[in-house]
Amino acid sequence: MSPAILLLLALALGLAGWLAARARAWTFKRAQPGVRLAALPSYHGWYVALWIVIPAVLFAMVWAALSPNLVLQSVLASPAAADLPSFGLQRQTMLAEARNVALGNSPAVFNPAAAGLVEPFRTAISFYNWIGLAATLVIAFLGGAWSFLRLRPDFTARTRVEKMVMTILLLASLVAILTTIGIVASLVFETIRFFGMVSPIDFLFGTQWNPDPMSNPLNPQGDRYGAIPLFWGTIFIGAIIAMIVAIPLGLMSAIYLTQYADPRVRAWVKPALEILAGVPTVVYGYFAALTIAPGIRDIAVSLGISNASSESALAAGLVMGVMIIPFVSSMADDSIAAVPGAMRDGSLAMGATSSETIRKVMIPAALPGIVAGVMLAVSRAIGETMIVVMAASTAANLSANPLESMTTVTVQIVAMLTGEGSFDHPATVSAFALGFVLFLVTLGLNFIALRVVKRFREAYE
Amino acid sequence: MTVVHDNLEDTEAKMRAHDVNVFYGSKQAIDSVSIDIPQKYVTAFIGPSGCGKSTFLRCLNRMNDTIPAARVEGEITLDGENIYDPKLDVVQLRARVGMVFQKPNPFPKSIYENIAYGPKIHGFAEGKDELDAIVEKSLRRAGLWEEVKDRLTDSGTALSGGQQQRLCIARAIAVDPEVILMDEPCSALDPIATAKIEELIADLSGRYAIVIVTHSMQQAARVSQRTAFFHLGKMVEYGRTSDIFTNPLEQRTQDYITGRYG
Amino acid sequence: MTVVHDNLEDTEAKMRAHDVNVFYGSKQAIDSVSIDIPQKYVTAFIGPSGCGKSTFLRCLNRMNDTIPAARVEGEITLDGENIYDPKLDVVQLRARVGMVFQKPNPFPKSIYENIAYGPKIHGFAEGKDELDAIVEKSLRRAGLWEEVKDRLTDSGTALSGGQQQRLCIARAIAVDPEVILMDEPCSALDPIATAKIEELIADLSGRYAIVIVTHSMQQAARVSQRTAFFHLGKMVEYGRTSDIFTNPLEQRTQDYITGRYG
Amino acid sequence: MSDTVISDTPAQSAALRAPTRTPAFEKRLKKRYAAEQRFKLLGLSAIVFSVVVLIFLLATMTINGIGGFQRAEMPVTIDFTEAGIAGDANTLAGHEGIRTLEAQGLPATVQYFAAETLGDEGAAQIGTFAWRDVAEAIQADPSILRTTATFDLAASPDLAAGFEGEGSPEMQALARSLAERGLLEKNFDVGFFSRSDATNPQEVGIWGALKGSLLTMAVTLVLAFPIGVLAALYLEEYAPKNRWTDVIEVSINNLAAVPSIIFGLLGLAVFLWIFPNFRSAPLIGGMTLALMTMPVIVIAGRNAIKSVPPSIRDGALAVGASPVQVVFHHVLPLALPGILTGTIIGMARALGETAPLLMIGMRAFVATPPDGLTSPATVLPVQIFLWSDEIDRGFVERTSAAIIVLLLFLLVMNGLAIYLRNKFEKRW
Amino acid sequence: DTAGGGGSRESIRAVGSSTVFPFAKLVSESFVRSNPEFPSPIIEATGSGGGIQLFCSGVGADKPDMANASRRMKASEFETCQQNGVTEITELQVGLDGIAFASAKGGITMNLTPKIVYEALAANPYGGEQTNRTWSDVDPSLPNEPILVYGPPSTSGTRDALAELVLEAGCDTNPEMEALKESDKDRHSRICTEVRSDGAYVDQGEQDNLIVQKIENNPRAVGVFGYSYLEENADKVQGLSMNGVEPTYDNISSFAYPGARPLFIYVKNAHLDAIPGLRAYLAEWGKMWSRGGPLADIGLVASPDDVMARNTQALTQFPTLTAADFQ
Ligand SMILES: Nc1ncnc2c1ncn2[C@@H]1O[C@H](COP(=O)(O)OP(=O)(O)OP(=O)(O)O)[C@@H](O)[C@H]1O
Ligand SMILES: Nc1ncnc2c1ncn2[C@@H]1O[C@H](COP(=O)(O)OP(=O)(O)OP(=O)(O)O)[C@@H](O)[C@H]1O
Ligand SMILES: [Mg+2]
Ligand SMILES: [Mg+2]
Ligand SMILES: O=P([O-])([O-])[O-]
Repeated sequence: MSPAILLLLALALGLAGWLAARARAWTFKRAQPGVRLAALPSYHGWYVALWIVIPAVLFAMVWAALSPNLVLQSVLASPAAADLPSFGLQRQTMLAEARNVALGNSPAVFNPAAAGLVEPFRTAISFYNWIGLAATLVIAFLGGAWSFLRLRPDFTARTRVEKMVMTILLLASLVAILTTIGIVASLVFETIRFFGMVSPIDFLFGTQWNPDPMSNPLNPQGDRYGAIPLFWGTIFIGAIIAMIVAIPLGLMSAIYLTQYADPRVRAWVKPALEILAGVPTVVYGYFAALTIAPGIRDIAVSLGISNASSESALAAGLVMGVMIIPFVSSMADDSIAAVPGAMRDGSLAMGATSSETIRKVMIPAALPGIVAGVMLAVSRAIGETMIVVMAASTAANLSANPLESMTTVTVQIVAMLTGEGSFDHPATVSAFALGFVLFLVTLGLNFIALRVVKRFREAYE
Repeated sequence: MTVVHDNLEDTEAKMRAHDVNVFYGSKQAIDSVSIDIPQKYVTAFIGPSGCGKSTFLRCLNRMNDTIPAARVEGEITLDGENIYDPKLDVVQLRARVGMVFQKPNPFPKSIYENIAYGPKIHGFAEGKDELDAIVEKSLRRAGLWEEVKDRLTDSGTALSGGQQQRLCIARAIAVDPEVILMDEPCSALDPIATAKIEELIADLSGRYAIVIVTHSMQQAARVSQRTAFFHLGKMVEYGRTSDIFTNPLEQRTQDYITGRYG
Repeated sequence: MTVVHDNLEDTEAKMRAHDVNVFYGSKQAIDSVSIDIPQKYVTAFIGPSGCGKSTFLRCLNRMNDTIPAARVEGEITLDGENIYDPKLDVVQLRARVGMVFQKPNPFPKSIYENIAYGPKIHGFAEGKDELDAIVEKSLRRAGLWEEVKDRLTDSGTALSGGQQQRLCIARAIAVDPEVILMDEPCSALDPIATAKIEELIADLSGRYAIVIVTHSMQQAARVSQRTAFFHLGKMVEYGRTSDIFTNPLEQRTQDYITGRYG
Repeated sequence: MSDTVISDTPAQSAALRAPTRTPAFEKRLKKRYAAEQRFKLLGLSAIVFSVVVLIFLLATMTINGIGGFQRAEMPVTIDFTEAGIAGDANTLAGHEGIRTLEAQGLPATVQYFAAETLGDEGAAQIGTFAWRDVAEAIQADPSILRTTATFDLAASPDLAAGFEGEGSPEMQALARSLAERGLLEKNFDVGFFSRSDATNPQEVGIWGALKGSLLTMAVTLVLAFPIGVLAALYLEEYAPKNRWTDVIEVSINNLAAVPSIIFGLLGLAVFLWIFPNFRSAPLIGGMTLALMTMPVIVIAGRNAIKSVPPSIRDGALAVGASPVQVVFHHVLPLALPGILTGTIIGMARALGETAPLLMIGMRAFVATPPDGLTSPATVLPVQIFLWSDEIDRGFVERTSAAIIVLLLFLLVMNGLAIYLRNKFEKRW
Repeated sequence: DTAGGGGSRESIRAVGSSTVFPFAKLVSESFVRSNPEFPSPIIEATGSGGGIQLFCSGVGADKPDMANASRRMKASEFETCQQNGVTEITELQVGLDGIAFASAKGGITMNLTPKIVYEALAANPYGGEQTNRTWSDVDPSLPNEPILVYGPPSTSGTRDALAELVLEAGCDTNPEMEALKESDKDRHSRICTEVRSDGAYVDQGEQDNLIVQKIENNPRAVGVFGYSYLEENADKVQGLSMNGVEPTYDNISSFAYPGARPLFIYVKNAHLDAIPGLRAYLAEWGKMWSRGGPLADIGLVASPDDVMARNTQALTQFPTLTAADFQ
């Protein structure tokens, strides 16, 4: 029985239980007209329904995981399975084919040798289907009966249903923790493995990044794993060039929009900025690689800078900066808005002009918020992947010339992991160490920034 | 409609409002108010909440310009010049007509910078020394000097509420205004701080034309020489403070000061 | 410490508080208050702002439970049952002790749904007809039926402030409470709406035990039969309203009602 | 008030300075206003710059992309009665059909008639798979085997480039001569919306990637929306203030800012470790993106829930509603528009996401649309990334066309979010 | 489960050479359109070396069925395969290719020799320090332009072919090196095949397309990639001659061009019956690799007739590769 059908069945049983329990509650009510039930009849319904559905669904899930194996065992025990090849993959594929045919997912087997298995599969599947069905029914019935028998006029069904609901809510919020644990665990585990192959000193302080995925994994040549050029490239593109573009433009946009712009202008420009923020990074990357990077190289060459690279750090940084503008602008917007109007009034009442008020009072007052916003923007920029993958290069260059090509941490993560190299090789695993560094840095930036913002908000509340 | 007492000896009017109406969008908040604000006196605006005191006060230095929905009609003059004349410069106007707000709003800068801000932007001081002098003088006049002279670099927001309010007054004084408007300057303060501010207002009153909005009739009686009573956007009665409180000519004024409503 | 007048004829006490203390974190907001709330009378809580009237009122239907920092000590009974008994169901308690808030807070649903909500969740109505009847009865009792009967599907938030407040009272009545708590129900309303609500309270007073917090002594005098005066978290004096206002036994009560502070 | 002393005479006055009425002040004022204007202009130019970049970007994509919705095709008339290809609906149906036609020499037939119509040189430039288009048409309607039919067959990429005025001079000349005879023209390429990835830019389509995106988004939505909303409700309405909830909160805030590629690493290390055979599958992609989207929904949800005024909760509690009833009867319905807005924005972000999907193998070449959540697939942004690496001029247009499609989707989603936000922006 | 467990898989998976990638893609497209009953093969470009590494990591559903390679499997790799249980492998030569040196149309032109390339690109030419910055440093007759070569990474077969067919040949023009080959094989191969990493040689990852784009945008850069890319982009880039021989179809087909080399696909025989459609997919290769066939249209140089015949036969017989084949 497919899990979906079992699920539907459980839901149908739940509905039946709901109706029955509600009817039962009504009979209590009719039996003693003056007396209030401790809970609405529908809660009695929900109580029984949950007691039917949750165990049945849990069972269905377990059964869905178990039954294929049971079916398989019984098929393997059948005589038709005797002449299955011993090679695992082929064996599995034949079994899978036969099962697919038996389930009606495909019309026929490709491998004629598997044809004989279809019938055993059919028998076994229907046998275990019946068992599954029966067990689901029994479990649903037991859950239903047990809960049904507990119904009384004074039974606090609502409280119990609500407890179950609360448990579900709590479980949902735990997913966030699980995700964090998942991230940290997967990064830490692989990073430790990487540091077993390459020394952390070499990795963190080396200045040559040139991993060779074809080298002998047992002799990883630690001096090829110096990540300094990557860190530098990341900072240069994401935290320097991009910010040189994004901070002034974002800040000035926010100032203009909040302090000067006509509401009608604002009504159009704000969504336009939001569109700029909503453009996928792969589009920015394409734009950078196709339009900006060659343009910058041509300009540089025409200025006589002949060694300008066509995948310059500048191109990637500029486009990344443009991508970040709306982000900075909205953070600055929020921070400026959080400054009490009284500050502004105070300054205006002194006879300051708007720009004096903004520059000398509003911005300094909003500074913590703005700085935190910039930190978040930096964290975003250094974690940005597609723009640099498409517009920066893979060459690890330790240079301060924006016209040269540089690579970043994210580019290297993509490069190391899309080659599908072997997971035993330090070159592949290095991606996780890089990811871990990236994670820690962005985490740190975000953590500090969020705290600063929070304190800043509280200061003005 | 408005009763103006006739025993007001002919003081020089620093500001004059004539038939002023203020609208927020389509809602009228001030209904044809005319009043002379005398030189060198303290004028108090009293009236129940929402009657338009703050609105009218903010007309006097065009702070209403900052509210997009607000629209002012009528004429207000400062030394005979119409302050709503498009040719008139708001910046200059606001430097001449200072304002102190209900909640103390020092800038999140040092005490020194708070005071120096106005003189600096207006370019009143030629050098550091001159600026220092202005700061000291203003703080002294605001009666704050002794309390803060050793910590001028501390943040203005680190002061107590009453000190902050005096800082704001000092800040207003620092640009040498001709009129000072105060919108319920003591409502956020405790009685002791309030007493200090009232003392300060008394000190300053000879030097500037001062207009103060207050909720407390006692305060109006203590600090002002003239009182205007507002009700529902109209100015109901205007006269010597002593007369208004002891001898109001209007029933509504009488009702208000005896606590029938408000 | 608390003066309870001794001429209170022995009315049945609907609710009894005994030695109630309330803390917000470490701050004590109510200090050993004991009081009997009589059946079928209107009891007014008066006192200066921040004295704990609202806090105490919210103890009576455990609305304080929603404030995480709040902690209640002592005993409060409703018909002899301790309402802070862990076994007691708060939901049922709140259905028995209804509450009306300072600012009218209708649900953003239709007028009908506003009233029907309580009866529905408590299962008071078997069908649509019964529910209709409850809605009509509650709106009639709240004196709102004539005004809204033709637009029961309009949103409750589309009514005027006074109507909204009567809607909230109707909503409270709809679940047939035994006690109705009102926390300054008229402070957001204009005098005409206030008058209507006061009338309504008078109408309802024979049927329910009503407790009303008010800032206005006039209002307390108009609507209540019993008055408790609170000050700094303590109940200073409790007695017949007429006695409290004409013949207070405590100096602080005297000071307050004659306007010395507050 | 009787004890208050009222004085009618002001204190001693002092001489008035009038520093604001000096010429020096006026002069400084002029400068200050100039500075004001400059500052304002600076702000305006920042805005204008951003808007211009946006317009430039959109314009570049549109100009490049419009051509991507068309392809160069050549009309070829085939007289099947002469060709000797036979078959009926039965024999041509299903998997065998194409092979039957191939065995009967359909490729040669097409080539022959192409040469008839276009000349040998032209016939050499019909696409490699042109006969397959004919075969599919025959499968769809075997009756045409008894007639003469004209097919618009895709030109080879070289010829298409020649038609654009690029590539080798011979091709340009050939294209010109064919075009003059009306034998080569650009037609709207409906197939672009029904085909999948291919080697040849004339043969590519976005349906495979689009379907992959839709499947992936479905998984993301089904996982992230309920979990996000329930978590938001829990945190905002019920969570006690303790260390645990702090941990949850900090995790969510940080997850919202973790670079997307890290989620890719998580998907690779955890999901693909659990399900090694679902590499490249929308299921894994959707799960990875769901983890990324969930914090966005939680944060938006919490803000929406927070903005429901407490007085509503009080009102409901006071008539005896339980906390769960308060939330599900009142808070959730009122917060829903805000939650939906956040969800749409989160989904739009997920739809445009590329990097994490590269990590879990959604970049492989797959020639057919995925037929389920577990079959290998790619998604629209990854397809754009892959095509952007192709050099053929034809791919530039196709890439831009795919970008236009993606941007349209995102515009619609963001527009919907903005609309929802404005429509339901309530002030209580 | 026995050997190679990990469940079953429906689609064919091929990894490996980026040179073979476009051909494999085209075959795959043709395959799915002729055989709609089979799911589309999944093909990834990981470089020949990377692909063979994966291919040899075992049999089973989570391991690829095929490796595409732009060079022959090495004996050491075969060894690894055997150790990991990939014992039965069929080698299919699908055609020929050449490592082409190219520059943008109108860009730098040179007549290269293996010796020049070696001296320009070696990390330590003849064991000494690499001091050449411009081509004219290598040979005064060459243009005075900085050496900038975009080429494949170490996972790539093209890189191996570059090392073997060009660099080593250039290196061995020096008799000392020739001698070193006998005395110290390791040292010889390090000196002769290691490529400089100071930026003059830029490894572009497994994306030959990108190399084409890069040199198209930079007239002074030289790109190294498979001949098919050169042919496909003949309107944008030009081939540089080697030893005076142009990289053309005929010169490669006749092995007159020094960089000519065969292209292979490797199949696990064990998967032939396990993966639905694998045989049909291989048959599709056979249909398309002929001279003038669809693959030739996109730049594949057909194998000599005898080789083609042998491989066509292998498509049905699947002869197992043995260690002896590597002697
Ligand atoms: N920004 C505004 N937009 C619209 N209406 C406003 C605005 N500010 C004030 N009002 C309205 O104008 C009227 C007068 O308000 P104003 O603040 O001047 O009263 P007030 O006498 O100062 O009251 P209070 O003593 O409470 O400060 C009120 O009805 C108020 O609601
Ligand atoms: N949620 C809370 N957290 C902490 N302290 C509180 C809280 N609510 C009230 N308080 C404090 O408890 C004291 C009593 O407050 P309460 O609201 O009961 O006063 P009140 O008499 O109703 O005043 P008002 O007339 O202004 O409504 C006050 O000092 C108040 O600051
Ligand atoms: Mg005011
Ligand atoms: Mg209160
Ligand atoms: O063909 P390669 O990708 O291995 O160079």
